Amino acid sequence: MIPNSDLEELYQQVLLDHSRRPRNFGELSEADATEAGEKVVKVQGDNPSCGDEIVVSVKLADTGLKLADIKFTGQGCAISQASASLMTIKTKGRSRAEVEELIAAFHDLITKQTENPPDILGDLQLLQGVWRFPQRVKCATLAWRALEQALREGSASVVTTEVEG
Amino acid sequence: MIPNSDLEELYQQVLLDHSRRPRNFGELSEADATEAGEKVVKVQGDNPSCGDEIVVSVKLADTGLKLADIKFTGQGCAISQASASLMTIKTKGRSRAEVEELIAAFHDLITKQTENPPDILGDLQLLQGVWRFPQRVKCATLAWRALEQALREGSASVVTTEVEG
Amino acid sequence: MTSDSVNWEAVRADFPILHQEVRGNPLIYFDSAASSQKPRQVIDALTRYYEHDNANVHRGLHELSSRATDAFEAARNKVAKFLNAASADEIIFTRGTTEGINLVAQAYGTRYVKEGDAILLTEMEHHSNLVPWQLLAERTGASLRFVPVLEDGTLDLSKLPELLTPEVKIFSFTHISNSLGTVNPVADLCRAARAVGAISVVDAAQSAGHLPVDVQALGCDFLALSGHKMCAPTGIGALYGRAEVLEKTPPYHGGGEMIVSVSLHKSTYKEAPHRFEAGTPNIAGAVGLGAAVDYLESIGRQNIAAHDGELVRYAQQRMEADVPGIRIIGPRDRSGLVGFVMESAHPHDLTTYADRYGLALRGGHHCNQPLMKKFKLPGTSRASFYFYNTKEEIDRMITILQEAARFFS
Amino acid sequence: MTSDSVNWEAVRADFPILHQEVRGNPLIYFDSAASSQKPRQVIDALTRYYEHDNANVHRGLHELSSRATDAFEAARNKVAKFLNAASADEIIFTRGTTEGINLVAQAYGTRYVKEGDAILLTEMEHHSNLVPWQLLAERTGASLRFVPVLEDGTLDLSKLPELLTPEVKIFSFTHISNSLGTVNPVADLCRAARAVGAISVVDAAQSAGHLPVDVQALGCDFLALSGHKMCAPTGIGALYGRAEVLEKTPPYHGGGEMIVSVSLHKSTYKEAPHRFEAGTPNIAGAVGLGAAVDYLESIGRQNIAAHDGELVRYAQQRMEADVPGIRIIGPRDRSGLVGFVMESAHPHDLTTYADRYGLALRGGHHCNQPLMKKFKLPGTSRASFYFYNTKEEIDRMITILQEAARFFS
Ligand SMILES: Cc1ncc(COP(=O)(O)O)c(C=O)c1O
Ligand SMILES: Cc1ncc(COP(=O)(O)O)c(C=O)c1O
Repeated sequence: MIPNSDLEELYQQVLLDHSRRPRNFGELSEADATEAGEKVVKVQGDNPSCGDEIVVSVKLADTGLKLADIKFTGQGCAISQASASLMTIKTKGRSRAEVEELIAAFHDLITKQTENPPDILGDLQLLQGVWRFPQRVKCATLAWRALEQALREGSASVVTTEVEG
Repeated sequence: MIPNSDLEELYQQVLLDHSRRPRNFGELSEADATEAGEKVVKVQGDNPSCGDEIVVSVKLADTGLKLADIKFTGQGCAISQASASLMTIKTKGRSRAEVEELIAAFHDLITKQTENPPDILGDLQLLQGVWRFPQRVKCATLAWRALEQALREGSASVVTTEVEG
Repeated sequence: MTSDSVNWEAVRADFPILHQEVRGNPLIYFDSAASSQKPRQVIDALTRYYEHDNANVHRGLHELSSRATDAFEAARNKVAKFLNAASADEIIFTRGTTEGINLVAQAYGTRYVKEGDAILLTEMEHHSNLVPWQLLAERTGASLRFVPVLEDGTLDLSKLPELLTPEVKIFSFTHISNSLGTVNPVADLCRAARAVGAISVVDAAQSAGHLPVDVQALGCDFLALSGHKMCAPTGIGALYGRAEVLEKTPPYHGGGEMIVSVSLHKSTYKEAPHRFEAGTPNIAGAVGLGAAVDYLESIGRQNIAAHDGELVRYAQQRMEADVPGIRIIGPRDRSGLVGFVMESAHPHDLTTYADRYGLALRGGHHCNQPLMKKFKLPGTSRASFYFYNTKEEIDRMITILQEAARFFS
Repeated sequence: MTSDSVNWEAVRADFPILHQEVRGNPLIYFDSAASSQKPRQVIDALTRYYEHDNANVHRGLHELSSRATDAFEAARNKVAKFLNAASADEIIFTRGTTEGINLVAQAYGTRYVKEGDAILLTEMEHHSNLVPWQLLAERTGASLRFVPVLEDGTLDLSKLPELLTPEVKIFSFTHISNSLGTVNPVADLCRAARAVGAISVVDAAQSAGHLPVDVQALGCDFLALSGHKMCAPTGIGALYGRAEVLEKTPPYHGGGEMIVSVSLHKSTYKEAPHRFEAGTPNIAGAVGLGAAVDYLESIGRQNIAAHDGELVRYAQQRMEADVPGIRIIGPRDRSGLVGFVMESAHPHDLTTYADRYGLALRGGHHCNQPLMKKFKLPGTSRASFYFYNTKEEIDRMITILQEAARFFS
């Protein structure tokens, strides 16, 4: 069979590696919020059409202005797992404003053809191939939607909500 | 417009006359059953698709073996009214067996092309044109179905049931 | 308003079915209020879908499934724009108006209507906007109330204040009466409903394909329509539900496509509209409805309404002037249909007569039995027009009615 | 049984959609369990209906309305014969299997299931045969029970005696599992249900178009099917209900066509099937279902079953022999579909991969979340076959799967 360049762009070896050995895999608990102004928020994301599930836990510091720590657990396809893994690496330790900028840039990256992706994306550019597979956008954004929800809920203490991908 | 022979066969003047001045129009009541072995049975027939309604009352004598009297009330199209009027004329005073023969012969008459209709039908042959109008068969049989039901219920005293045309 | 900008002859040529003879006479189809005919554009959309794109929607990751899903959701968008809904998520695909109203009665009604509450309807409702509420009233112990219809076929709005009280939880009424042609003041009625905290449900079966319908301007909470009455295939319709109301409406049917997660004993449900669309939907039907909406928009609903109006005024005037013994039922100011009785002939006999000359009328109670009883009519004959009909067809109808009057008298 | 008497190539030529390329590769449609493709004969039946006979049914006295009514009722007769129902009055037209099961749950279930009663299902049910019963259980206070599924994908019938007790009012189960391919012993299960006074409901979504289904031989009380899975249009299905059971089932939806008489506060309802068909039905859909039934009968369901069987056995054998790291889920003796997992690739990734080579597989939970959980699977990939598929297509699938195994490992 003739190799398919779209597929090769989508499933780069580094990406498959992230999906097989996801980084920051695990959960945070309330006990991880030790300092004043810290909160742990957990959000579960489901993709009902395919069954992918993810739980993103974040520790917010500075009364919500900083994402001090982030982990995820879950199961799903290579795209959703790699996307979650890369997301934790790129967002951990950043300010809320930076994270929001990343979210927006990432969304553009995977939904439209992008000539010069912004530098801030770094390794997230591994997911650039997704834009040619509109049905897989939901996989790539599942963890991100949970993160968005977690930021919105930064005001409550430990909450678990569900978002639908 | 060119006259349409099917219509002219369907709506003969005598038939239209029956529909405008129906014979045996009225109701029987329990009080009409004066002798032993007599019963009055009333059946309401509805044609839900067009709203025609008819009530057929019969007085059965000889414990159901004879149709001593018959009347009807109701409203509806020319076909249903004329059919009911002609039915009362042809069945009044007949034995149950004769009435059943009439019912069968009438049903054949209006549902298929009949070369030599049986003599017993008499004036009912006015309704022969119906067979070319399958949607109107329900109109022509409404009263007859009520009559059939009345014969079946000859065992109860005064009952009112509904049949659907 | 005039509709001169449209080439009505070309439009009529889009409808293959109209160009046939029935029993040696040219077909005159005056029964569009029962079901409209379909333009080639809609029939072709179905064929194209089945020949190129057919697959199940939503759950698939392959090409045909994507195409089917895109086509299906594009149709939802078209319907949303057609009705000026705030979002496509406010459009639920149904089988038709009847299912739409039953969905509201079952899903919303069962949850929010209690014993002692009231449901307000009008005396001119089609059975499809009456029986579902009778069933709901039976289930819940609520009562039914009715806005009376006046002799002239309009609603007696003077009775509204005493009927539309805070016990009323749902006010459901038709936009256009299918037997009288009355056009009800929908926006006023919706406003009155909201003022007492009731939701409003609009039966748009007769209006959606005939005049511009803007759910935001009308201010309704639900609005139900049938595709088959507006050039779309049979078996597809839409229910508009205002987002805020849909959000708090529990599921209707259970099944695939409407769930977030399922375990053996418990499930969680998706947001609207998918929560209300269990199972494989009528995908091709929705695509056809989208094509019908495109088609109607290409003509313009203002133009359609103007054309319908010209036809009905012409018919009314000629019937009154030229056919002896005819009485027209309903208000003078009416949508594109005219119900009438002929002194000498029962509606069924007249319909049978007309049919022999190729003229398709409807005769009977038009699923309005209580209204017919009120008007002491055994039923009416109805001629209903759509934009593909012509004045020449009306002229021919007049001749047929004249002959019928002679024949039956 | 062999299916040599059929010219399968000619049959395949009846399906316009199959003769296209997807991304430069010939389309291989192995997703018929989700929705089947339509032969030209069915597409033509729709076009013919809309171009010649379209009108509303039942209420009309004019020619088109008679033709539409005749075509609609003829379709009902065809479906009745197809299922060997005792009478066409036992066939209710629905949107599909999901609506059929919801109808039973709502109309029959609400009346006859009470607190303390039980509803028996199996662990392999599609969400469409699970969620409606969860909703019914919630409404009534009844409980749900489940026949377990064994490791090999068959039902654990040894548990039946303790589960199917007199508290059970309804036993609803699938004929063929859409993810495992298991063919359940329907007649035995129906007999067991009757023995404790429960009614039986059969989900025939996956069986009706694939093997002979005889409701009298099966002895079921209800049986639901989807047209779109058996060559018919979308938006149409049928629910068989045994006359005796239908008779005592209260109405489902309220509206036109299902009533005998209506007054403002009370209505009386027609007999089955019309009592359950409120509103304008999917007339063209029913006509298309009739055409599909004719088409399937012209090939012969024995032949279809034999052909499906040959394909699935061939696929199974080649997958096990020639593709590394594949595990097939479900019993060896299966209907025409095969669910599997590939060690190195998640089902969605595999489906995406296959799609780029024109191969339409389905990947995911197949609306069987509880079953997937039980089997500890994130989902499966599924190749489902129908009589228009070929061994050559399976050969090509094997090549694609081999390449995928290499690609993802
Ligand atoms: C005013 C009105 N409401 C409801 C309906 C029911 O529509 P449908 O039969 O398409 O569900 C009709 C059409 O018959 C109608 O005219
Ligand atoms: C076993 C089974 N039951 C029920 C359904 C639901 O059928 P539909 O979506 O046509 O209502 C399906 C199809 O998805 C199925 O495979």
